[in-house]
Amino acid sequence: MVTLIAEPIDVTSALNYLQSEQAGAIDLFLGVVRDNTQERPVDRLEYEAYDRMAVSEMQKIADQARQQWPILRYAIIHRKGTLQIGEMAVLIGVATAHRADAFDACRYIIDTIKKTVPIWKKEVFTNGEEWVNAHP
Amino acid sequence: MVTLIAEPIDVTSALNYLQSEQAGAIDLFLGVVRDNTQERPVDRLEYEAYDRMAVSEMQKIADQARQQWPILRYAIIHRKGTLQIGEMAVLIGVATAHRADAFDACRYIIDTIKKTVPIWKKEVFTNGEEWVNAHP
Amino acid sequence: MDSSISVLLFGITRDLTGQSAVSVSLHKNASVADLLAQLHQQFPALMNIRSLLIAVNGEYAETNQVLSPTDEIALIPPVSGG
Amino acid sequence: MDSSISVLLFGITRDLTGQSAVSVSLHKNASVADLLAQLHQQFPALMNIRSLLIAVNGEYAETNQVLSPTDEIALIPPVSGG
Repeated sequence: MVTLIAEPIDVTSALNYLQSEQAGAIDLFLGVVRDNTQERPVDRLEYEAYDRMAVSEMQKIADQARQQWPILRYAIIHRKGTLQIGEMAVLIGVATAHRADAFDACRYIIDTIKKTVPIWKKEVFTNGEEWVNAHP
Repeated sequence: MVTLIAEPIDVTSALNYLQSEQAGAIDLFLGVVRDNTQERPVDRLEYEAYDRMAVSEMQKIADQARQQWPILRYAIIHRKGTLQIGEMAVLIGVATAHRADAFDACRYIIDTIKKTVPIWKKEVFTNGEEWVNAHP
Repeated sequence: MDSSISVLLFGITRDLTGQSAVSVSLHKNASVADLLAQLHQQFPALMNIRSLLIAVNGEYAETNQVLSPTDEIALIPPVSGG
Repeated sequence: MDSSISVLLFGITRDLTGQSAVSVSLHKNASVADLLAQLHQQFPALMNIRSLLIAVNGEYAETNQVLSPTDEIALIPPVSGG
């Protein structure tokens, strides 16, 4: 399951979706908005996406992960729009029979999302704003 | 937070506990009762613990993890008693500023729990029962 | 014969140009590299961005890919999701 | 002078002996190794278990640790939590 949503991420629904009778391990990674980046206080984050491509790139990553690990269920949920401190920006959930696969696949998915999925994050500070990672 | 409980694990409470304004990443590992072990159908699992020592060994592991990674919050919750298929036996949650630490610490904690904490699991099959890992 | 091609902009490139899509004039059989060169000429501020990729119809494109006026084309600055 | 020491049992060792604690007679200044030898003699079925450790007052003990009658002693078969 891959989604890009404007509403808050519902962890309980995601967890219910991930459970199956064969699953012995579920690894759930949550990316949360922190209150500072290199010591500079962050007020909020604004996420923008090239929607159709963001979804298709996340699906590609999920498909690559399924080729590498015996994944029973997965959930990839990314927020867009304005997020306050403490809100979840992304949830990656992977259910497998054994735990090493769940950890490895979950980590692969979030690491790869950060490299290839066309989603952009602007940090809004109390004294300015900046698109993350845009400048050399 | 380290607990050994007879009641079902409440993921939402654990997640609320893990959140903090400095946390950018939360890794949550859930160990779930599967319906089979080496193809043999499992009806239920019975977890038994040497309570005082199980809690102190889990606390030691948490302390070791905190020495190795910059952990903001952690939750280690282990069930005891009878568990049905699909029920959570263990929840490990680690909140950190950056994701690599959350993954590494979470994995260290669950891997070490499985080696040192005096908790025993009996698999009850439709045709017999067996203490996991007891025989050569 | 030149043709005009529309390019979707996101994130910092949208902020720099003040537009969510720009029109670029390209010769027939222009490639992704030609488009990038033209964009840099039209918007010199793009030079300050760490990397720029082009997506064609929702897929990352190689620099030698030839563009068609019916393609959906997007300029992709460094991503920062997650 | 022998003294009697109580040993807590869990998991497979509790099932094998049918008891959640057993009493073992040990000489004064007996060690963890002595206790294990005595337990094996008293309950030969323990030989079939992959490994057995002793915890003293809630901590894993080395085989040369000397036991006291006031210690809380537990026999720890291979753990399988998580």
